[in-house]
Amino acid sequence: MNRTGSFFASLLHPIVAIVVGFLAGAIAIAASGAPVLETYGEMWKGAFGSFYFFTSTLARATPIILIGLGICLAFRAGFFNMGAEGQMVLGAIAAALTALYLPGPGIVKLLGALLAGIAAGGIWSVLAAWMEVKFKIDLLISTLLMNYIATLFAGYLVTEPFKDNTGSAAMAQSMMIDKSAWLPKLFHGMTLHAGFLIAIILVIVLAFLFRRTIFGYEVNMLGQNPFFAAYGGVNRGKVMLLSMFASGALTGLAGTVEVLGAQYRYIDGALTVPSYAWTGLMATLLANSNPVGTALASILLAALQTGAMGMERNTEVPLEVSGVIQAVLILFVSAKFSYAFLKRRKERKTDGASV
Amino acid sequence: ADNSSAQPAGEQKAKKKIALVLPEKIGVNPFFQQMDEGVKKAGKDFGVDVKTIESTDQAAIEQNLRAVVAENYDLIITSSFESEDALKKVATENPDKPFTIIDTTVDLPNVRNVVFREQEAAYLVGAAAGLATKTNTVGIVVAMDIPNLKKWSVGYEEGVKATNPNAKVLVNYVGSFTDPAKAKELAILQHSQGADFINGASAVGDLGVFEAAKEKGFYTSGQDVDRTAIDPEHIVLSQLKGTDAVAYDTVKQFVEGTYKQGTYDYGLKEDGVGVTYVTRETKTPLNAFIGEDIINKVKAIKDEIVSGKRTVTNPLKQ
Amino acid sequence: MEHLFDLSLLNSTIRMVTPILLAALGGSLCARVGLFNVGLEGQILVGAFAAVLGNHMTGSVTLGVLFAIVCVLLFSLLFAYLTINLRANEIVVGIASNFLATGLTTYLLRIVFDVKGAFYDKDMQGLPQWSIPVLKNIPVLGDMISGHSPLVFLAFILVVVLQFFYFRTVTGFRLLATGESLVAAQSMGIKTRRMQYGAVLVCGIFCGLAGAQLSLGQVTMFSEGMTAGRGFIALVAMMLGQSNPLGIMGASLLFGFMDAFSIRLQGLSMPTHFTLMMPYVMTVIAMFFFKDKNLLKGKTGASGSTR
Amino acid sequence: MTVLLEMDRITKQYGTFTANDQVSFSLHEGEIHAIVGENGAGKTTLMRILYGMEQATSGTIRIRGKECQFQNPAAAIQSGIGMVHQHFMLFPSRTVAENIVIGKEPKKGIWFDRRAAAKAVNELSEKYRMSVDANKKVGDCPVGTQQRVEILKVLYNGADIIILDEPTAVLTPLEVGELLVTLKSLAAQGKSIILITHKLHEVMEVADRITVLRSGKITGTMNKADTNVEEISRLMVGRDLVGIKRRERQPGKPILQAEGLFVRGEAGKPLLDNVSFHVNSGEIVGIAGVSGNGQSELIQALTGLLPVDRGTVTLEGKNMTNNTPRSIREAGLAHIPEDRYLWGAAKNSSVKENAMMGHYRKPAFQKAGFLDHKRLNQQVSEWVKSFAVKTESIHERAQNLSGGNLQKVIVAREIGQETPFLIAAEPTRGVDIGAMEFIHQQIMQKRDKGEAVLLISSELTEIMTLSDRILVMYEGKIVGELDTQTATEEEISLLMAGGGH
Ligand SMILES: Nc1ncnc2c1ncn2[C@@H]1O[C@H](COP(=O)(O)OP(=O)(O)OP(=O)(O)O)[C@@H](O)[C@H]1O
Ligand SMILES: Nc1ncnc2c1ncn2[C@@H]1O[C@H](COP(=O)(O)OP(=O)(O)OP(=O)(O)O)[C@@H](O)[C@H]1O
Ligand SMILES: [Mg+2]
Ligand SMILES: [Mg+2]
Repeated sequence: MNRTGSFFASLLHPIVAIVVGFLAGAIAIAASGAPVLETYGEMWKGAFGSFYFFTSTLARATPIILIGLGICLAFRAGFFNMGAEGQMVLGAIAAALTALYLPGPGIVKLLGALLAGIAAGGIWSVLAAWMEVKFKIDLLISTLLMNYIATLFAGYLVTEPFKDNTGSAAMAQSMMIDKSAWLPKLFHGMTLHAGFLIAIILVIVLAFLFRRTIFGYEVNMLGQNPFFAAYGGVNRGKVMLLSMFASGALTGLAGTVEVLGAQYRYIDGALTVPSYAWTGLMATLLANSNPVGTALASILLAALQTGAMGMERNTEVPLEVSGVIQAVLILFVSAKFSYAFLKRRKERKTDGASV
Repeated sequence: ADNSSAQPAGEQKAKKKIALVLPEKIGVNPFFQQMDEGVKKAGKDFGVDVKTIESTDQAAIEQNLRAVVAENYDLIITSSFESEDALKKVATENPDKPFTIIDTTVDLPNVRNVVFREQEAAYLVGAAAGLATKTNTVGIVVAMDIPNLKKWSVGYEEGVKATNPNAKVLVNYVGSFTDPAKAKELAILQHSQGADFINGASAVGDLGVFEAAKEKGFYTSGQDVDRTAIDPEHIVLSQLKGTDAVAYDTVKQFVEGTYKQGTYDYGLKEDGVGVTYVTRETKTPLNAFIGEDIINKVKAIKDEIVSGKRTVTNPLKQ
Repeated sequence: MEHLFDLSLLNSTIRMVTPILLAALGGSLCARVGLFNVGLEGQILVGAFAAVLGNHMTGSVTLGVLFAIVCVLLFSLLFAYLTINLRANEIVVGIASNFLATGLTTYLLRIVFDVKGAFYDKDMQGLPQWSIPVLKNIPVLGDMISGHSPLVFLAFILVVVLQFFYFRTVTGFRLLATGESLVAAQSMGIKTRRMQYGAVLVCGIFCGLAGAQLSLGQVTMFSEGMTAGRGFIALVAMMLGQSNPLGIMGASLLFGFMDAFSIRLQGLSMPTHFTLMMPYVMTVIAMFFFKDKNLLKGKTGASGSTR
Repeated sequence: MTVLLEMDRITKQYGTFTANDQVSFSLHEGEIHAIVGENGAGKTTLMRILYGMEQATSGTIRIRGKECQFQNPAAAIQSGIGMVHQHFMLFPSRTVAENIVIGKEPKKGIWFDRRAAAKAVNELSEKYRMSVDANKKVGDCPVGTQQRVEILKVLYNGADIIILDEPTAVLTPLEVGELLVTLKSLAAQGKSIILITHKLHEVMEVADRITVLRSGKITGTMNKADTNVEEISRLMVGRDLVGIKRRERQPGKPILQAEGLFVRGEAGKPLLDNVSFHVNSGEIVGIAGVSGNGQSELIQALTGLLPVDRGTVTLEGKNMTNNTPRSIREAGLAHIPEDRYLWGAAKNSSVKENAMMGHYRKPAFQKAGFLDHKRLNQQVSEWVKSFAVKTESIHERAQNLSGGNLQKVIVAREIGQETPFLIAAEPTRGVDIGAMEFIHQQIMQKRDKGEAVLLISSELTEIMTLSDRILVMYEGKIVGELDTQTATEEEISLLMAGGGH
């Protein structure tokens, strides 16, 4: 097959998958007794139907993009970082507390909080990397476990020492950050905040980093074959720790911008309940660790969520069904559908798989 | 204070639309379920369109609130502390739109607040437990160690100590709202440590506590609605919270034009919270473990609270 | 506190650990053929739901358990087809199937039982509680292992069965070989796809059992999200135990005991958050002592080629 | 002679690239049929098709006159075909016996009868006189033994047709000798053997017939008796080989000095034991030795990949002991690694990404940490051209390159470092004779420019052709130093076998 052919083939894959996914979703909708097209229409409206909904989708995508980028960086370097949740939460709590207790004008608080969030996520992540490099402790397990530790620790902080006693005091949450330290909203009356711009800038930075810089090249090679990288003079330990720090820093930043741009305080569970970390992980994997692809996949996944909310608001389809439809769509997007169709006994099999 | 509710012209043209925006999925939470039922029932009784919207997570609350404002619902009811921040923003930006928030206060002119003093009812359950225990040990299984649930656990402990200063109160946390298996094990453990009455305050975990009671033969109590019917032999009390009535009334007043802003505080006195047998009758016969005597004593305590002679600490205002 | 451990705590630990152990054993099968199954959580949840549903429909606990197995088998077939045939990324499929399980069970809870949140029927019979005649009279051990559901015993038997399967049988040998090098196994004519399917499906059976133990053994009800993260703990136990059945049992028990220990500590002055943290912290510490010897192996996988 | 196997007009296309073009090939019963050809000529591809690992675009395969189509290796094995791959297909954590019997295990009911497996393997190894330790882990066996395991595996499966893809590339001369004897005896016992190799003297020693492939096409099939090395190489390369010219040696000051290097081993025995030597500018020092006697560790110690416990490494007068690989490289070292897939390449990355390793930090290719892709592309394309690397583009995945072509990329990269010191470990492993000559010329040129080369090779001939001085390693020690002018192969072999003392 020639190059243009394989280009179309690679395009066909997600398209076929999405079509099949929507068909499966249609069955779920029909089973719940709702009109399929109308329901999908509401879903579309909920995600992109108006400027407000469109920006809401982007707002929801913001932490997912940042987490996706963080995980993508770790993957590229050959680390299976499953600790995005813990890193995000620690970033969020660090940012919230810094913004609350750092003296000085708003801008100082804001910058301090951003730095604190980045540092907290990065350090937590680098701790896992360090344990792997130094003690050969599998990063996959340690990061998974460290998620629980981080969320419980953050939960403790806002239940005991830094609890918000100003309002009803019924929630495990920090006090509200002073308005001067908020990340500005991009449009009046909409939830989209400057964190989205940060995320988009970082998408570009990362794409550029991987393509054009020494560091990006070293990260890639380290991930592809650490022995080769070491042989070629890549400072393995340093690039490892640096990339894991950056990975955690990005996920920490995800939590940070949620705090500074959306919630204005740390609320226990507000970042874990929406499964941002898992969604970000999926986005990265769907995009094969490509930064721009990760951003697009994040927006797609966020749109599925906001779309489902719209579907629930405006149709009789219950929330449970929209959950099912979401999951089904993701499953089929993930499947290499067209790939299987096209391949069919043909010779396009790649080396490893055909053997 | 409010006049947007009295619009006789509008009544003719179109049915009123009322939205209930819940901060979470209804899921295992009877509290949200009651609210949903209360609003739906009122919708039917008074001929208004009601729509319940469950939010999947914190970030969704604000979006849902904004969406229902945009879709021009006449009254928007929401609930709980999780919605506080979002409601503050949305209500400030839409000063002409009436809102109600149940279970917490948002200090804005267009928001009606409804709050409950659950600790008072918990105190009564504790008082009964303190009186009834034969082993001088009672327990409570709490879903999570979060401030809000202190209303249940602290009130309960206070009640126990009030009637039985020597009694030991065991407190364990499940760490989740949705883990009946662990809640059950915790109850079994408390029982093995001598507790003969264990209060369930672990959301759906309570069902696990009930099972443990049935298996091991101790006594227990449930939350929010009357649970005694499930297993009268072991579930001997229930702590009640009239969310459904509050939700129902809110809709009713809105339709009838008597709706007012302000803060409505429901405790024992207002009959917004209560305990079976003490403040409300139930079809289930009273278990001998509690007995008439104790109920009478607890009723007396209730009267003291109502009259203000006895105060129950609000653990959130310490 | 008088005694931080007592018999009832140990007894409860064994019960609590069972779903985790079963799922971890199932997960090890997948890991052994090179598929990292993060969908255990969802599979247990489907199992838990199906067990209650089957029991409710037929009035028989046994049929309930069988129904759970069948349903999770079907559910894991989806995982198998997507990852093996369509070569979708197994982690994405795992996560999405967790979401799907949550959605499906809550949806069906509404459709079938017309309830939200939880289904509880006080007349429903759970799994019986067995005590083994001779063993139950042994002083300490007897108390620990008495009064458990048959699935608890089965789980521990399966540890041994799986240990023999992996290291003594021909099929087990081929399965491990498939996981060690898919290419080499294929080149020797091993039907690797069949191996992978087998592993995923048997993992489904194990998760079905885990779910049934959760919803019919530990309690007798189903509630939304009642797995409460057990699938992920199973994943950790599986990795810590290096996919060895005995190791997995050790890891699960370690976790269980730490969990039990933390419950005891709740009575003391330590904040709850820290006691809840304990099992995880201890597991991290345990990793310093039980290292995965094969850790670097995966990373050398970069080398080698057929050319 | 009966024709056992026929491959008829086999064509294989990868996209627009034709790897095999109307290739027809036949194999007689009991013959050893050698296939030779340049790197990337399509030898491996043809064999992968025969073994069911790939499907031909067109063409047919017949065995004993019956048309066959192999969808997978299992089907090929069924039909009596066995293949020993260029890179071994073994399970390192499993025993020799387990590796051999997999797919056809002796069993008792459902149980794997490991004792019977060991017995069967021992019998087999006796029958074909290939000694292996059935219960040893394959990962712990030397390469030669792993090779034998691969062959025994094929024999165990009862193959009549045995394909060996460059089986000698990784063997020591001694092992090569043993293997060739084995092959002959297998043929004598009625097995038919297809042997792919780049070493024409091996071909001349064992083959009955020889097929030459060039750019995916057959350029000739002949009987050994009717041909000679020159003719074959001309058919392969399309030109005559010129041989290497050796100029008078101009040794200068020492570039690399190793002093008393010592590396502790796991079980008491040191991996490197007091190794001292030096390499002067303008000379090539060869290290001979049976693999596994410390050569790999020596390379790693010199390049900073393995810390030494004692001793010093000095490069151009600077002490580089236990420095990072990067600082050592920057101080003037280039390194062709012995295992191209482990150390030398990232197989899923592009040719370009592989070729730029070690270069990307040079001011020519980057500014302030930003890569200059234009320059890099230019440079890599140039190497691809000058080393005649067969690849569709420099963005092709390294994995898709034939083994020899990837080796050329690595050699080009390292020669291109233009450092005063080069470690060349098995620099021509798996490359064709034309390329080998070219690489030898490059190494020689380096020496003639007054740079220093340390050559490690298991090919004695390679050591003898290139080196000025020869060091012999045995059990982590240097057991002898010889001058190439005066040394004989026998002398070296004796030292290599530990017979020096
Ligand atoms: N999957 C693939 N996609 C594209 N090209 C391929 C693929 N596999 C092999 N090729 C090309 O096919 C050609 C033949 O490769 P093959 O491995 O058969 O060569 P070879 O004769 O065995 O060489 P060597 O002597 O170096 O091992 C090479 O040029 C290689 O780049
Ligand atoms: N020649 C150069 N001119 C300008 N900037 C450079 C140059 N080389 C590198 N840099 C920039 O400086 C950064 C640090 O360079 P350096 O060579 O010290 O690498 P490093 O990653 O710090 O490695 P190490 O700490 O091991 O020396 C690089 O990542 C790059 O951005
Ligand atoms: Mg530097
Ligand atoms: Mg080849």
